[in-house]
Amino acid sequence: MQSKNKMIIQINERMWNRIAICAGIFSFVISILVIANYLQMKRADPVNMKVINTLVERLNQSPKDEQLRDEIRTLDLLSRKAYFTSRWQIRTGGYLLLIGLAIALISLQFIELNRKKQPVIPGEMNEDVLLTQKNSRRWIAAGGITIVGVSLFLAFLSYQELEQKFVVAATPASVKQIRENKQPENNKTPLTNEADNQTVKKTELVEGDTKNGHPVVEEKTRKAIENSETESKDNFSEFRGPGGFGVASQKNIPVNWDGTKGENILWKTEVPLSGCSSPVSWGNKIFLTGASATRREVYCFDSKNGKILWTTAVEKQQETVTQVPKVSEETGYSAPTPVTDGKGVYSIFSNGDMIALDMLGKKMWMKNLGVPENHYGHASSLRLFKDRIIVQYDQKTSPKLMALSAKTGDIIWSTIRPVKVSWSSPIIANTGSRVEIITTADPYVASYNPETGEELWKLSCISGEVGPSPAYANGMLFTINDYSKLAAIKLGDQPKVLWETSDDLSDIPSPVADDKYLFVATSFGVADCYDAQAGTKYWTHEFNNSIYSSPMLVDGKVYLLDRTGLMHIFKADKEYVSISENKLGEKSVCTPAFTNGHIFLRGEKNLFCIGK
Amino acid sequence: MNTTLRAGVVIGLCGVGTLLAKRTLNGKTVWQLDPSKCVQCGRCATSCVLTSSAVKCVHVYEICGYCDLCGGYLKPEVKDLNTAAENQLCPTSAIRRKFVEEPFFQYDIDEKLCIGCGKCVKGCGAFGNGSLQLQVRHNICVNCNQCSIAINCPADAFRRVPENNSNLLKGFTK
Amino acid sequence: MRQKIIIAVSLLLFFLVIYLITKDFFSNHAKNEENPTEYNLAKLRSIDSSQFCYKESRHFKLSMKGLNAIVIDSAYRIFIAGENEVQVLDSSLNKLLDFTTDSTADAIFFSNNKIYLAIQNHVEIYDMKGKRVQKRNPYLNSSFITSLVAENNRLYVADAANNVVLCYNEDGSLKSIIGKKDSLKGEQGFIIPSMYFDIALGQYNDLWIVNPGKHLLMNYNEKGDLRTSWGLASMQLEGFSGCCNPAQLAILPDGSFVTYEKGMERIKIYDQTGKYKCVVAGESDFNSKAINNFRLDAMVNDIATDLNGTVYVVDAVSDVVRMYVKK
Amino acid sequence: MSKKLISIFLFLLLIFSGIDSMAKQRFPKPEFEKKYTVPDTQIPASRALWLEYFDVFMLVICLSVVTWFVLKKRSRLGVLSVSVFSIIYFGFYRKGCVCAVGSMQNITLGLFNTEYHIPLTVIAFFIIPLLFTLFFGRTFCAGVCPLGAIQDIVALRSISLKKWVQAMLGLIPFVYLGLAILYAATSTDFVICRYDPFIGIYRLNASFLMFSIGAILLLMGIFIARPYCRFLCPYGVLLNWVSRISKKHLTITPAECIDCRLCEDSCPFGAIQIPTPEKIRENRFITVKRLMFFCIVIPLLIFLGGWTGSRFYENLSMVNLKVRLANELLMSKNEANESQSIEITTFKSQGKPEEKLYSEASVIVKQFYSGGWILGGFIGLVFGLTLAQLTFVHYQKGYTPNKGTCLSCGRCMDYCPVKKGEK
Repeated sequence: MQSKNKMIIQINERMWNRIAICAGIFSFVISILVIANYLQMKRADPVNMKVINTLVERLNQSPKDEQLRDEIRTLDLLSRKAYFTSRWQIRTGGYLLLIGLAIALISLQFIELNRKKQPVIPGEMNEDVLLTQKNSRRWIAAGGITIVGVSLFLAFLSYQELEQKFVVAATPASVKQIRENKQPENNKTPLTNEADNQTVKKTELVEGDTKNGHPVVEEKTRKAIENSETESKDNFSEFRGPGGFGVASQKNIPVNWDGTKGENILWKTEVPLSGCSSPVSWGNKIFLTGASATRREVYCFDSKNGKILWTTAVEKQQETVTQVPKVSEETGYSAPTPVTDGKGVYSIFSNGDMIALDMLGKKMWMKNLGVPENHYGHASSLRLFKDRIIVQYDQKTSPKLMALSAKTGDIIWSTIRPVKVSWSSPIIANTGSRVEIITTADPYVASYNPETGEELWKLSCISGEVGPSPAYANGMLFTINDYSKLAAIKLGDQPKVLWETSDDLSDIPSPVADDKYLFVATSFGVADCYDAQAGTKYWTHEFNNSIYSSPMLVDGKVYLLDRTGLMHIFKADKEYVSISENKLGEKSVCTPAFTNGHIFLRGEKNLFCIGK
Repeated sequence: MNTTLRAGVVIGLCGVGTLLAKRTLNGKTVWQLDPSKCVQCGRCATSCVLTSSAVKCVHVYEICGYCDLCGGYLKPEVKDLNTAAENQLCPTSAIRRKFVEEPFFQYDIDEKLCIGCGKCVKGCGAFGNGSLQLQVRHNICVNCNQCSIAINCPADAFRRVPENNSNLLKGFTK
Repeated sequence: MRQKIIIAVSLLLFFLVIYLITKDFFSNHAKNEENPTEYNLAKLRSIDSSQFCYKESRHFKLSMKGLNAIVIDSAYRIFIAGENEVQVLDSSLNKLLDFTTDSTADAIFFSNNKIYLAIQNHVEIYDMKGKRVQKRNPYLNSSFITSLVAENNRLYVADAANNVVLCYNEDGSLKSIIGKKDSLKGEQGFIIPSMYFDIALGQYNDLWIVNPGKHLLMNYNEKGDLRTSWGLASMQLEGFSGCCNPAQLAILPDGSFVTYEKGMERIKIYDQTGKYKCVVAGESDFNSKAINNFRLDAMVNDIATDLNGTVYVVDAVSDVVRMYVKK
Repeated sequence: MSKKLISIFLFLLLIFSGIDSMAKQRFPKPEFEKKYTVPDTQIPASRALWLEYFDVFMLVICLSVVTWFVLKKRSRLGVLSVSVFSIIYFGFYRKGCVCAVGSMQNITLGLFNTEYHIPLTVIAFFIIPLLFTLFFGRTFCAGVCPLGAIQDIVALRSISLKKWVQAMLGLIPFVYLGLAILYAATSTDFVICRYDPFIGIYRLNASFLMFSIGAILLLMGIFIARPYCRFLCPYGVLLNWVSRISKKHLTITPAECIDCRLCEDSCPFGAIQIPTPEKIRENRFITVKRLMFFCIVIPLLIFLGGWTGSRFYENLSMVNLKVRLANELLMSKNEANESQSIEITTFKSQGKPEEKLYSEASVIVKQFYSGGWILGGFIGLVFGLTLAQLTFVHYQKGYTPNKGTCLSCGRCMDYCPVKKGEK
């Protein structure tokens, strides 16, 4: 009986064994097939076949190619067929594999169950509990140390102060303000560096050109600094005045005139070629540029009578490609304002031509910076720092900021910066510890060392097609652009955005600021006044006309010219108090120059001198 | 000693259970995609644990224009408006085009073929009424504890919704 | 020995599993993952800059929200309908008139010193003092008026819900129905897949109707007879893209057409014969952030022209009016 | 409850009816000449709710049956057949989801995130196996858990591992548990579900990685029984703790052990405790010294673990989607390159303020910092306690299963020559 029973088990076992082996082999083969199929399907994904896509592209080019069309259809059909076949194969293979494995497992389990009935002969009792425990302790300790080691190593490798970074990136303005208060107030110092350097130049040119009644004491450097300062402020030598802050240190500027009746208009002279560039002055010379698609000219006017002292045309340069730059009607071919240092006048035109003329209109040097890829036309005005000319050349490919030697036109430094095309002009400000060139362009406000061109800092608080230049006063920088925001930045070693707003954003006029107030004008004819430090809006005034010209802050008054040529003069105060409104009798988009108690204003056709 | 511990564990478990049960919604929750957040990145097709994703394109007929020139069905710039392979935008030709009457066509989704890539959804949104929208199909979805598409969704469009309100289609009225 | 090897191999495999899991978990696999079924519309959407012949001269916000419809009269007065409100501005944007309406007007027109407003299913007429002169009965209660123009004692009303343009006499009586589906006359009717159905008055005060589903602009006389039509369905700049475009239409004083297409947002100019000329504005002119998102609405609510040829665009995303002038 | 539901339903109805009229107005139906009915948009329903409750019912049934087989019938064959049933029902039919192992994370998320509505069935799936274990030992592992069952079935040629290897690998589940809870608590991810090794097999559909992990574990499971249960399963940790104080438990012998040693090699999981003779009693002094040593070392280990965890927190937090996105955004700004990932372009298109993302991310990172301390401390504590436990020798007579690690599979019972009622 017993033996018979065993027999059955044995027979069964052999049978199960065979079944198990068969099923095992079967599963193995199937699994290999499935894997192969899977890999094949992965590699040649028929759903997104490149061949078909290229064929379709070709068909798009030659839409009437019937043969190609048929080819695509057949290929598409084939690939789909192949895809579905492999999908079916994998699916079926999966089921078969499962069945095979299940059979193998069941048979193996049966064998197992039967085998278990036979007693196992126990081996020697050789387990030493203590030794085992000791070993375990060691290995656990080793494992623990490994985990600690590996995680510390990885942590060390990838540590990047994430939290700190996020906190900084998300810091609200209030926190920044607290930090701000700790900074020493050292931004009231005048532009010592700049002025210092100018003294040297001053000594040479005072006798010759400047006759504006200011005594110049050459011996004493200290006084010379002061003089050169007033000198350069009196000489409205750059776009929006010294540094480009939109502030002129003039007094006794007329507040009433009428261009249509000639009231308080000292002279007006027709400018041969039109342009959006604004006048600059040195001594009794007023410089202006004008251009058409083919001609580019620099003019020098006599400030006393408006006579054109000289006109110099920029000849075609050899390296200049004859191509006419693409500009919009509003920007024109001569949007950038020239700059003068009393030795020469430096101009740039929309095709990248730069020319330096001496005070008599003779060419000093000339070069072409390459036709800028700028869809509205180059508009950024030149700036002067010591003996170099700063050019913000934000074009489509390799936008850069450059410093050119005023004497020779050689490039002293050139910093390529990853920004989009912009139309704003740089400003040069002494921020206390250093002199900085500050530029605005999508995506950031950036500052550069004027000596080396090194980037000092940048803040991404501006975007879009940046037209307005920044304003600066008392350690505060204000940047604005349409569709972006108005940001007030406290300068210092680590500039911080103090406040920002997005009401009434400007796309063309630049803002202007003094210690207390910030004035913003927009092209749709709205002007706002903010508290410069806190950002509270004091008032908004809607003018009836659009404004392209930038406001100027002169003698506690804001001069704001609208496009019809109406000059709105109002108090630079926390309430809007209009002083007067004066007609020019001509449309204008230019920013006026203030010099010697006179206003020089470029209209659509004429240059006006306004004074008593 | 053990009995006390046991009693403690029982009380603890029951406590947690009742605490959570208070917060529970009666019924169950399922994963769903919010079409208004969807950006058609194509991850629904690749991230689902199922090889043919449980996310499918769903046609809200009510807001369809039945156009001949369908931005969701046809590739841009096709010359003939027909069902030929080279004209179809869908990589798996899961959209069926059916003539109703001049000039209207009905578009149906063959869910067996749809892989949920959202290509047609993008086309329909850009050129049409936006009647093609992606949705999780709950007869296919295995309702994973953590949806693996949700983990990969860049638009944060996946969320758990109560089962009885699991349809987030836009413009759908029933 | 064999057992040891098996154990060693097994443990090795086990650690491999842990390694695989850890690596997969901590690595950022979603990054750099390209979309294999990418449908890249960027190329189609981009418009070559040389195609632009207009530029934005200015844009302005109003003291109301939800700008919906605009029209400019021969005196350059700007009539704008916004949320439950209508404002009239002069050419230098001084507010001349401001009055409220029961509901937001979907279309506005000015003629004979009367302001015509389309309010859902009916027309309301206001005088230049902002007083409602008349409230007309709807054609059908189901009507939905998307556009209206008035001319020479006639008022044309585009009813998108019923796919017809209605022509009214001055006294408000219905004169004729244009474009009613009629298989006997071979009139197929207007195909309006989405709620955009615009009409405009041409150079000679002739009536132009957009048939968006067919990508056609159709010219009708007041009896409802089709005189001429033109249009091309294409993704290219020359044609009208998408399922149902153009969504908005305006006609310049010289008789050329200004069309707005939704989906692939672009405003273009066609000459009097329907030949493509150039682009006024593209997607980049509007809020580019909104492009990717699922929208049931177009980005532009209405366009209009003035006698100078300036194109006025109601930007629904930024809620401003943009003015475009020739370059 | 039902009142609330009705009000919600009515509210939704109201919303939808509002949309209704708008949609109709917005999109006029084409005027079809022929009679044409607009087809309905099909919304297929998900699995019926009562079926979900039926799953809970099946869980209770299976648990009861297995417990009955283990404790009353002492039948390995019975346990095996329930295993097969579990594989078919909870595995292939229910596709391995929801399982008790993963439910732990839902519980954690439910506790930490009040907005998460945890389904009742999930709570049941978490609690019921624990309650059964509390009274009858780990019978859930024996044959109900589909993950365990599939491994149990392939465990055919088991080789017993050295005790120290087991001890060392046995610590991995604690780490896994800690991580799973950390990520569930921070609403980041369900790690256990993401790396569930056998769910792909049950679905017959998975990524290559998932399949390979499952296949590797099953292959090695032939020789090293139930590798996932013993060396990975985080739910096993909880069951282990609870099982130690279980009221009843599987016994190897139905009566009194006769120390025949027949069962010594029968357990593939090394869960049989061998009788310890008194003679190897260690010097008492050394034991006390060691105990003192651990009293100092355990707090030290907790601190060390916590500190390590707190250093590692950035790597931990980088798994979180928000943190990852914020980091990428920050990086992409610094690099200023054009090609951006889908995440970033999508984020930008949504128009959410970046500052908000950054502050949210910094909050999450902060959570992970404290989470890192707690996780590390927990792991340190576990290490310390395990080490301390290994200094004691548990003296006992006869062969008994280790109540913590025994999976109640019932293999050993067949080896015992003692019959019921015998002395």
